[in-house]
Amino acid sequence: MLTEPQPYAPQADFGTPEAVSETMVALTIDGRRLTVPAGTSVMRAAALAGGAIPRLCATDSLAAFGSCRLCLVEIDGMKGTPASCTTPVAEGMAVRTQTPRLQRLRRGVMELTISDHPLDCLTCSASNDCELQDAAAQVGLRDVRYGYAGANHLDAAADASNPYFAFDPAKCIVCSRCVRACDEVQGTFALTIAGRGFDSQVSPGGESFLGSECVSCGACVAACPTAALEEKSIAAIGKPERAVITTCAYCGVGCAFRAELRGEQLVRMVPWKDGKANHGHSCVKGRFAWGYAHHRDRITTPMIRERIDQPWREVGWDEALGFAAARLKEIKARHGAQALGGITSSRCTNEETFLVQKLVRAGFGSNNVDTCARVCHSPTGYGLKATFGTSAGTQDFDSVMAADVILVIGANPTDAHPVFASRLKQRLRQGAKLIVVDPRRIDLVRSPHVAAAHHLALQPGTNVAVLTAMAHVIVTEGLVDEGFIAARCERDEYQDWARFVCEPRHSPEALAAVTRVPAGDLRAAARLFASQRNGAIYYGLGVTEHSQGSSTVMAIANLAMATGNIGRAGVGVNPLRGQNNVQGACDMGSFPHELSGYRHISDGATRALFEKDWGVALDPDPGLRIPDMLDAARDGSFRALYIQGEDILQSDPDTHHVAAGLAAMECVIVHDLFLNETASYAHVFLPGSSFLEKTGTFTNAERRIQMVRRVMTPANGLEDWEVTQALARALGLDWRYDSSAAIMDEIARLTPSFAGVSHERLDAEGSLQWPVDAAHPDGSPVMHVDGFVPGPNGKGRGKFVVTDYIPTDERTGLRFPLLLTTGRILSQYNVGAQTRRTDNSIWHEEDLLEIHPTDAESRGLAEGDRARLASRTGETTLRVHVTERVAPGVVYTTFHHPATQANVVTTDYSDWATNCPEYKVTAVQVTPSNGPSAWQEDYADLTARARRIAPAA
Amino acid sequence: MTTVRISDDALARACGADALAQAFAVAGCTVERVSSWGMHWLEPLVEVDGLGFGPATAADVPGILAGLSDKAIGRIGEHRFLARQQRLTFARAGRTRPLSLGDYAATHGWEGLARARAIGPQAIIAEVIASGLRGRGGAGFPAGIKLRTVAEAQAPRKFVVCNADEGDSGTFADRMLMEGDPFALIEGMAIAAHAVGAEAGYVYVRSEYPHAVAKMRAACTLAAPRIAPLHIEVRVGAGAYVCGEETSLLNSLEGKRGEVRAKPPLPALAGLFGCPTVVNNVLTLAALPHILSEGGAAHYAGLGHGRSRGTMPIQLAGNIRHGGLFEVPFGITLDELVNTIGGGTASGRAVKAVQVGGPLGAYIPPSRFDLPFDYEAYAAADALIGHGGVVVFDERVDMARMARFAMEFCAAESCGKCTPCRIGSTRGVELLDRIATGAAPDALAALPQMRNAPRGLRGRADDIALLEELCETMQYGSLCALGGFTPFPVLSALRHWPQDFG
Amino acid sequence: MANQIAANFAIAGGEAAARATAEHIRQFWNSRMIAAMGDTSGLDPIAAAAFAQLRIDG
Amino acid sequence: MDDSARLAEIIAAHAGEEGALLPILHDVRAAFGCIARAAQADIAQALNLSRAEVHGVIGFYHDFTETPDPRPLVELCRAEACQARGVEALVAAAERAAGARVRIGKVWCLGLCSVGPNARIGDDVHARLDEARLVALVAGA
Repeated sequence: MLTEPQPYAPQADFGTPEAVSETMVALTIDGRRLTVPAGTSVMRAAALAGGAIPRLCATDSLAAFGSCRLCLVEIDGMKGTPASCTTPVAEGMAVRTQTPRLQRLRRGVMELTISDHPLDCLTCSASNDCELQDAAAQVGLRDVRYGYAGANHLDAAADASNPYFAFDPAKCIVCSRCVRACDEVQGTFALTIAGRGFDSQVSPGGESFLGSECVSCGACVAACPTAALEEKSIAAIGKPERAVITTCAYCGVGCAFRAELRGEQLVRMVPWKDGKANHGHSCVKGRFAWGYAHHRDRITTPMIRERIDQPWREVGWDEALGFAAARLKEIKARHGAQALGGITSSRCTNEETFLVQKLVRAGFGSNNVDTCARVCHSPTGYGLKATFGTSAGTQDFDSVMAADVILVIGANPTDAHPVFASRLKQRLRQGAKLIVVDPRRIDLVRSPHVAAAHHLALQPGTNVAVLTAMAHVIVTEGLVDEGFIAARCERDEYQDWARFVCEPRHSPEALAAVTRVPAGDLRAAARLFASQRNGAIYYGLGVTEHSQGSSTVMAIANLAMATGNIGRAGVGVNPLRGQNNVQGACDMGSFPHELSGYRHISDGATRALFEKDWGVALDPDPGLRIPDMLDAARDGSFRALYIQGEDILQSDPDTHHVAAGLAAMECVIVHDLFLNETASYAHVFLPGSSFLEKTGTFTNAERRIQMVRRVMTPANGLEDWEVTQALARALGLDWRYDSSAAIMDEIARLTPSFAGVSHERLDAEGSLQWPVDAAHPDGSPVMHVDGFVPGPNGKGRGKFVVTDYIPTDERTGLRFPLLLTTGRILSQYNVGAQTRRTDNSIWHEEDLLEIHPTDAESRGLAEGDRARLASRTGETTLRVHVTERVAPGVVYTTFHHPATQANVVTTDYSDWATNCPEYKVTAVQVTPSNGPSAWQEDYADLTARARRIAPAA
Repeated sequence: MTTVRISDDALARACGADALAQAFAVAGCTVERVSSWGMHWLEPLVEVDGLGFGPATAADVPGILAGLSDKAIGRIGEHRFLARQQRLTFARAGRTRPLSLGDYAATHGWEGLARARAIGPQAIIAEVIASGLRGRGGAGFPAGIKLRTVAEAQAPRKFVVCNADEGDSGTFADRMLMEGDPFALIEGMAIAAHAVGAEAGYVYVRSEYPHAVAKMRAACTLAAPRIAPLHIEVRVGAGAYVCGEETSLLNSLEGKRGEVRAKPPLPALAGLFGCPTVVNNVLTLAALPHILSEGGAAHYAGLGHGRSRGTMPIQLAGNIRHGGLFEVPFGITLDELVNTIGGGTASGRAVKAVQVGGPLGAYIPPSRFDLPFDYEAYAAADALIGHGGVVVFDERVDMARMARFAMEFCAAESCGKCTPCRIGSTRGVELLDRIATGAAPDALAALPQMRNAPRGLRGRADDIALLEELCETMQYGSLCALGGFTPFPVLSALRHWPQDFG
Repeated sequence: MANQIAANFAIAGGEAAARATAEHIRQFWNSRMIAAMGDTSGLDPIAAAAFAQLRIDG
Repeated sequence: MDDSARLAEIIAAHAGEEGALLPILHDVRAAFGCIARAAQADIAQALNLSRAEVHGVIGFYHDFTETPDPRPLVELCRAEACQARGVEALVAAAERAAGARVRIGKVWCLGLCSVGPNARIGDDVHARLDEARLVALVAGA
């Protein structure tokens, strides 16, 4: 892993994938002896020995294919000239890679390839960065003796329909790397070879790339050895000259990318093969949707205003910070520390998040700090801590490749966690079984070469009932892993739980009326899950964002323990975190009741540690959560809020409630890239820096801490942690961090699970999975291997928790007969602040309401009609998409566009334990509509006014 | 009432057998449709009480029934063409009704399978190995070793696949067997399946053989109870010569593009749907019932020449007077086949060349007609036996054109996966055209930007040298035999008939 | 909110449920929010008992 | 029965068959003369394949096309054995006789190599063709 920007050069490629074997094989290549694992190809062995056998169709991200025929070798005792990519090593094998005959053959093959290829290398966008060019040089091709008048594909039309990359078939050498990447790596199968023989051509199924099944993940582009599939930015800008390894700032998968630049100009983002979360794969967002960092909407100058009905005034940093500090001090003086609070961002780095909560606790003097991570994954923290003793998923992503049955509940990985979904699909194609629990028929239920064994299309809001019924089957049918429970879990609690789930009222038959899942399907799914060697559970916001979110997480943990699926590869309970640093934001002490490392604020010893380090006294009382802050604002006891990198107006439920709370405050400081929706209610706007402009760390869903590196100078001049530090200093705190590395040192000092983490170590090792401590000096890919984390009871045994199914108070009725559930789409990301400011909008211009044909028909709605979506809370309008992906009685939409504001409709019901909002269940009515709702029109007005910026004096 | 026997083999029907049968029926005869004896120049051949008449037309019916026809050839079974043969695989040819279970059982049908079941998998494999049977599809791999590999592979499912994609010009033995004695193939597959533990089998027949498809499907239905638990399904190709290559065939069976797979893995270990699979040609599988009969393996091993054991159904085709199916032990010479048995050319002109082994086989001049029919002997002569097709050309053939055709065929049938075959075959056609017509100035090569291109024309000698190098690239560089063997006809034509190349 | 918490602990039964509810509120609620509860008689009995306990414990 | 119902019936007939794509494509071609793009999407959906895969398979095999050609088809064998028996000399006459009404297809081998030149029309095969017989065959196609 590279610390400093490196000169641009392609990443090393060993030609064929690594072979894993305990058996070692000795052979000689060109007389050199070497030993490699059995199953290694001759090509890879030669590459490991430092040689470079010419090749075109081979690349180490794909299975050997053997089509280009450039890598021929001679092997003693073997007939002919086998291809080194498809020939595995054997004990005692003697290989020659360079003989006069091989030289002649390779040159002959290359001459054929070049006889159907343009010759304008110097004006080609891949010039000097082209494997074909390299190979031609390696084999010493000097002339194409066939001449230039023969049949060729040089007139084939290029396809530039995709906004980010173009396909030029004239430059294609038909090596099939793109087709195989789409199949093997991405799992979409959107590409094929069309025709045959000389007519063979890569094709997205005879359609345009944009119109095809392509999901624009970029795997084909990364795999292409020529300029046939290439980023448009390369053609526009030129070959990069330096590169920085960093971590993607979209979802919780945490893909490692290599940012490639010319000077300060980012040319492209290329997935980094050594990234342990993504192994060189990417999705359309991380790979291509980085243009927002340069979008004209970006604000790079601080702004202030006295009142929110005034236009903004651009000012210098000192004036802005001085203005903010003065207001904060004044409010604190007048109303006390409890009137102040802050919100950390799961989009920012660990270091930045840590500083914001430190500012609130040590600077403001309250524990009124909360995070957007609570509105998505706080039930994960609560539920896994209650059962396993620690608030995090148990596995690394690679673990899925050892799973035999995979239960996906309340998650839609192909859209929301696409790079992990690709691995999951690889495993399914290898034969693992899949159970999907989701109200919608998500793509995983059935898409090319993947089909769920069972899809339990439950009624939204009934996760606990479904999981309890599964537990009922497993316990009553004797499918429990008794050995595991005896060895690893609390006996009494298990027995309580077992008695509870065995009650007849928890049978699939009894609960079918509530869950609407046919009992037979549920029983079969439960048996399947319990019967396989390794069962893994993956879940997302469809589990947490419910009034029973925490109960569901505990029910999942119960199921995993009951079936013995904890503590080794291929099993576990795995939350798929929505945002890049949800895990980190939680780890860093962003919740009002706990300090970093999930230690309760009331714990004196922990507090003392921090007090000593920070030199202040800390309040032992848990602070306010976001909705509590908003309530308190309305009653006047809460008046100032510092919000870093979050748009609570759009992302939090019940927009009216959020707006009213914000409007009641006296000092709202928004620290962001854009004048977001929340900024309409702000008095101070502090320009933020994008992930490309700062150094720090993100922690992904598998607890993997990875470096984010400053790729370019911040447009606003400061990294976000520097802004927070400047605000703290304006408030009179003597903070003197000279780098984000120093902040990480403090985190490590104060947080046991981060004890062994430092930027230096991350630079050297690439990534670390916490806990990194004395017991786990190299981190922890899989947790709870030998025992559970010792809890307050100190015994380190798994705790079964009885999870009673308490239905939400949100009920359908005559007025609101349908249930609305919400989610995400592949090309867009959360509130869309980033992705809407990129060409990704070409795939998803607006939020659509998915509705079942029978529900649409009974309302007189047809595909594309505009509809009014109303709940008890509010209403909005949007166009409908009629589809059987949703069951009758259920509607679905995304929340990526502020013009739709799906959260105007969602209620303020929330998880009983953590307040995580119940985004996933809202009773609604859908009726035909002619235009935007009154609210949408008012809101458009309001934001236009609130975003005025006064002309410079 | 007279019973006449007329073949319903596709070749006989193409030559008018249906109309002839109809004429006999109208004349009040009972017509039995049997398989073909394989004496094609005599088709449609009519058998009345063991006496043969052919080639017959409706006009010959009264004469034949009167016993006065000039189409009479005497007793069929004693015909010279048959008398010289040793028919094991084609023992029933001409003698039975193809879909008659009764006829099959009456002619030792199912005896091999019954014995195989009695002696068990290990003994079956041992006998096949002992027989010396080698794959008849062209590669000549020992059939017993393949069975053993599949048998020893650990897998929940295994398959037996019959490669009936007989695409080589000049070959028709598979078609004749499937149309004439389909139960023999089914019995052979059942023996192989029993040996390896497979419960499903596929017969992949090319779509150019609609009659074979129909017969095989009917036969599979009739034989289903006999071979259970084995289930055999007939699948039809879709116009792709390359699907005769086993891995391409497997891809096609899986519903994919018929692209060739790189080996390893061998199909015996990871074949159809990734499972261990026996893939064998029709003639290989159809040889098993005889080999598994009591004493069959030893009998089989006792025949032949060198390492090529048993008999080979050789197909005499093209411009030959007595074309047809000729099954003999290995070792027979081309001279005997073409001149003695085949009677020279049909045109009566001098023989110029024969192509043995289909479109990928070498052209052999009469000066080499002493070559014994034997895998190793042919390989040593840069030739191949392939599927045993012998196509005779008379003196009018232009061997440069045949070389061009070899490249053209390869270009038309290349799967497109590997570079030498995909591009090389097209360049080969262009190069042979350039050799035939003389090089024209290449406008692009003449541009001043093209500093590395030679100034002036490339000469014929240069082009011949390039053709030879292209052939080397294709032969050693191609992924499968299609690109790898196309140089055989090209280079053999160039070597033996250089004058045809100008 | 307090009722919702109480409902989720109710399965533990009477006394235990009230204890668990109280403990949960102690862990996650700001003390001013607890104090602001005032009259708890309208609450679910378990929640009311929990608040009674919180007051005793201070 | 409308086309989509007929297509659904064909697909249903192959339910449970492993690797059913080619059998389905054969049946669809037999029913509709080609495999249109709309049908490809339905077949892909039914077999859980991508549309691109189905498209790629259709493009690989000579027997399958995406657009129909309603003309009668006479497939003339042009492989070596028939060449040796003089087929090339008949091609021009066959094409003249065909004009725009009949399609003269090229096929490599019908397995009747001792009695060529040979041709195929549907499932009927014809051997020992000379110019007159071939022209008559084309005229009657």
